[in-house]
Amino acid sequence: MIPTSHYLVVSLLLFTTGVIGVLTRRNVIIVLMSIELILNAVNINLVAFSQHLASLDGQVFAIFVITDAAAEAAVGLGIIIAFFRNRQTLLADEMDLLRW
Amino acid sequence: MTNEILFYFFAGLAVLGGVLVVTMRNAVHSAVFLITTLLATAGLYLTLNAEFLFVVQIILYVGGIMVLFVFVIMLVNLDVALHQVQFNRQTWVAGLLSFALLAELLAAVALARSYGEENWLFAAPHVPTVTAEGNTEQIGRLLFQNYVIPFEIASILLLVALVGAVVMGKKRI
Amino acid sequence: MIQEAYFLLSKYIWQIVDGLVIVAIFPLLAGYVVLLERKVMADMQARLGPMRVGPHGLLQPLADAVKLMIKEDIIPESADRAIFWLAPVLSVFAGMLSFAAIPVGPGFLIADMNIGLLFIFAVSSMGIFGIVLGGWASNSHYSLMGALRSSAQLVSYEVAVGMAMVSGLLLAGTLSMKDIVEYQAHSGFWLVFVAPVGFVIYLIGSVAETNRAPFDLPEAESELVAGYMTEYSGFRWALYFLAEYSNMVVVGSVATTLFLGGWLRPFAGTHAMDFLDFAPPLVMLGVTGYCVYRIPKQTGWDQKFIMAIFAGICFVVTVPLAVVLAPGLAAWKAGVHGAFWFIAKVMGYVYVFLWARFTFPRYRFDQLMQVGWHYLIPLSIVNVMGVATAVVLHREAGWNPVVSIGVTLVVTMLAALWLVRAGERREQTALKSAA
Amino acid sequence: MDETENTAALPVEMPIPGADEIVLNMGPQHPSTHGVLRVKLKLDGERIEGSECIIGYLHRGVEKIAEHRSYQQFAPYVDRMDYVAAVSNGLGYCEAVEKLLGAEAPPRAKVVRTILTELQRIASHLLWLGTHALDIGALTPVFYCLREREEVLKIFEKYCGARLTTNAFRIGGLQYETYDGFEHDVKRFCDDFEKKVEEYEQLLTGNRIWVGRTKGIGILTGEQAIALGVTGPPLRASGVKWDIRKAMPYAAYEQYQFEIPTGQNGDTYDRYLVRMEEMRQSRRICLQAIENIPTGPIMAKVGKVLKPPPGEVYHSIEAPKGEIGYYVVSDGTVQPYRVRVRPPSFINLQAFDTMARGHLVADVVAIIGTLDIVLGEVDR
Repeated sequence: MIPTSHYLVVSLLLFTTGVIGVLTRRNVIIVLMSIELILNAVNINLVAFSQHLASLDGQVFAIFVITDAAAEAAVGLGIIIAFFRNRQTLLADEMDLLRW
Repeated sequence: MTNEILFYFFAGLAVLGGVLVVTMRNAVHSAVFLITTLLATAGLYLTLNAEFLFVVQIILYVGGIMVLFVFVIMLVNLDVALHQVQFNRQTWVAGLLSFALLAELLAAVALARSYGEENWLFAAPHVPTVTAEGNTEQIGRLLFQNYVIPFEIASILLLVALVGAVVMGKKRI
Repeated sequence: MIQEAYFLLSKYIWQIVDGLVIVAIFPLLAGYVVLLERKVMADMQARLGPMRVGPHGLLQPLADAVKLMIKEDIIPESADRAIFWLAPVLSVFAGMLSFAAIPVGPGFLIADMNIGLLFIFAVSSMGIFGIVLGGWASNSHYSLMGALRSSAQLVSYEVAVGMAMVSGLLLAGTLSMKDIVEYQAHSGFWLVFVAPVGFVIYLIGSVAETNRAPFDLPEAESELVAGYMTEYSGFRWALYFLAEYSNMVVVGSVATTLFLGGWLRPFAGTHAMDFLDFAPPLVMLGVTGYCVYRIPKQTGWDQKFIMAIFAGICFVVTVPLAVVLAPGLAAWKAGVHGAFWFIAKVMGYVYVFLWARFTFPRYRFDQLMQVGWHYLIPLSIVNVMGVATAVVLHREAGWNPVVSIGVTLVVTMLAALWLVRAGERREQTALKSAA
Repeated sequence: MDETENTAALPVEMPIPGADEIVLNMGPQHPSTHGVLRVKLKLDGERIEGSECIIGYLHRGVEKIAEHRSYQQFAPYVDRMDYVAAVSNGLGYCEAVEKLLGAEAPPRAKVVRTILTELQRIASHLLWLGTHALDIGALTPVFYCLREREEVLKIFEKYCGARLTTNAFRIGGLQYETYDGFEHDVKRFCDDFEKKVEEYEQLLTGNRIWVGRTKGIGILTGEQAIALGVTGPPLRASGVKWDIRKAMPYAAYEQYQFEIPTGQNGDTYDRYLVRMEEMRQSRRICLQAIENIPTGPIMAKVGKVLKPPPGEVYHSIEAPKGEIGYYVVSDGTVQPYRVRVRPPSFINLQAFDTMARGHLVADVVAIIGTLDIVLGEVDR
């Protein structure tokens, strides 16, 4: 069996990659995708611990996280579409007005 | 043996895909690599005996969320975007901080070895208790019994997101 | 290490063989489904269809395959090469992977997964990417529009199809494809008789899922040229075609397993109907006989020879179907006859697809979405609730199963009626406001 | 979601969600514009806000050619305008020149002309039905329609040797006597045809998808139709009972009983029904005509060289697609001074914008189909 720590390391790497993406990319869609990466990393952790502790609560939580990711993607992409329609840009650092 | 091979394969694929998501210039390519990562993660769930989550990951993440992503990327497809600078000005700082975070967290995992009573994190995990019910049935039971209120709240969240997305997508409100 | 590899190999040898068989047979099967389609279409349209390559066009699929393979491989100048390459492969991959979980007969399946049905559902939802990415990578507006239409369509109809599956699953109480069939064998009823509304929704939804007429908007030739396939040619195009026909076979297999009793013979539990066991060898013998009868009518020795080969193939299939009828071979009989009945049912299901294609005009995109969102999805939700109620009434309240199912069925049908009425009213007001 | 609304377009310009209006080109190389028609659509999302039909890709200068040909020499050219209804075109031209000459075809010629023209109407409508259904996505009717059309074309072929551009009539009557068994062939066709129309109607008339695709699409009110000069089935489907065969009878039409089918709503579905009924009426006319073909000469005495007196004449007949009119000016020489054709397709096409406004892009296919245009005639 693979020790749980291995899963933690994979999850960490994914998490950090996601964080880097969120912090450095200018394209909002890629930023959103990086957030999905982060959520995914969290899910790996949850499931790994679920197995580690022989309890399924972790997996149930992972399902909630996926639900949340779906909701976030829907609203986030809706905002992106609305924003793009008004400004014709996708760059995060050009989103500098609080209203339009 | 098979499990190890599968784990390292999927883990490597997931991390590689993740790195490429962040570094690709074209958003569609990023999305393709994100799909790779998500599928690899689904594979990791399989090695963790979480079959239901494996399927949920593919149906919801890959078949649902990522389709939405690709859809939106294609709707707002801009050739201009490809020639713009892809990384913002705080890249170096952000990268450094992120690596610091990574180092810190890795250290935390590594240190756990010395704090644990019997290095529990590094030992092979508990063998999951084999029950007559499959993984799917157990999760279903948990979701609809212990976690029924969070479940309902999640459904309301989805409803709100649905309404929100429709409102955002509307041309004229 | 080597020992372990050997152990693994010996453990999974049958799966590997099954997998190879599927990979080998599968394109051929899809090719012959195409031939079937062309023949059925020709028959319905007062034509003959392919007649030139082999007797009655029997070698047409091979000729088509060769022709497509030696065609020039064109990649548009401005296409995204990597994704242009990846997309059709992804499509075929999704189609083929689904076969891993399909039980053709008892013991005749690659993997008996305890999440088999969900696995197929998940894999087929991945097939969307083949279409979407292909349309995007072509860098053509028609392709992109076709791809967007198709992704919207597939995502919408997946909900209804999933719900229809749930209505079957509620009754069977398992996700394993094998157990679903065994439940039907055990209960004595195919689920189509218990959850007919679910079956109808699945039928309609699966036509839309496979992008077949009258829901073939993504490739509507009079509007979008060829949709996402516009820029594809040669072998890549053939891969898309393969994927489309394999998806037809997959949804047919799922419907057969879930609603039509999988490998079970009609009236499997009734001993009075055991004479139906003679049907498979007799049918195949009949086909053999017909082939033999047609041999002298072919022109040219080569055509006669090919016809004879086909007669021989049919006969080779007939022999095991007949031999297993011998007493003492019951276990073999279940497998061999199971495969026959399964394939027969799948082909029947596919025939309905073809029939619909040549009969109906095409929906407009908004009408298609309307059918999905205004009729199928609400009805499928009502149906799931109805079936769930029936299950509870039967298992918890101890009602007679026929009564509980009948009552909920009536309620579901009333809801369907109401939906249709509401839809008609909506249409009429729309017509009035247009006029 | 609203994104989906943007998707089913046929853009040449990519629909940018922000941009409210896009201009979209359909054709001239598009599978469902029935030839080389180019339609420029102004779209709001998927809704058509305006349109422009750009024609001329098939212009061959037919009218100009007439000025350099003798009257008889020009007759084959009119067949090449509406090439799916060549007989009707020829009839209109021959009668126009006859009018100019002051001659009249003998009764036998008139009846044969009537029969052939009505058969041509059936053939033209069949081709329309098949392609229209194909555009809307019904794959099968086209084969049935072509099967029956084939029978008509066989009769043409037996009669004059050509199937499509028949040049069946001559100025002053007919070139050929009918062949042996002509009546029998027509009768057999008409007898079979009754059942075949039923067959088409079974496939389409009650079909929910067909009704959904055609009902309420491309509405043209009677006033609009008259104002736009629309003729033929589109006019009658809008409820205007106008048919030149009744209003200004030509050939032998006044001898026969037939109805003028009309519609109420003026939508694509009504036009479909009107054309279906017209095929039945044509069959009825053929059956009546075949009963009693007068004997006698088939050619009036018009002479070998036609030199009509100076003057002008306008003559129009009811072609399958609408009123086809010929305005012929003679200066007393052997060649016409000017021939102006009033092609029904060209004028019916003007209604496209009115009909398409407010509909979706996918309906353009249905609307072009329902107009039953032939680009050879539009561009001439």
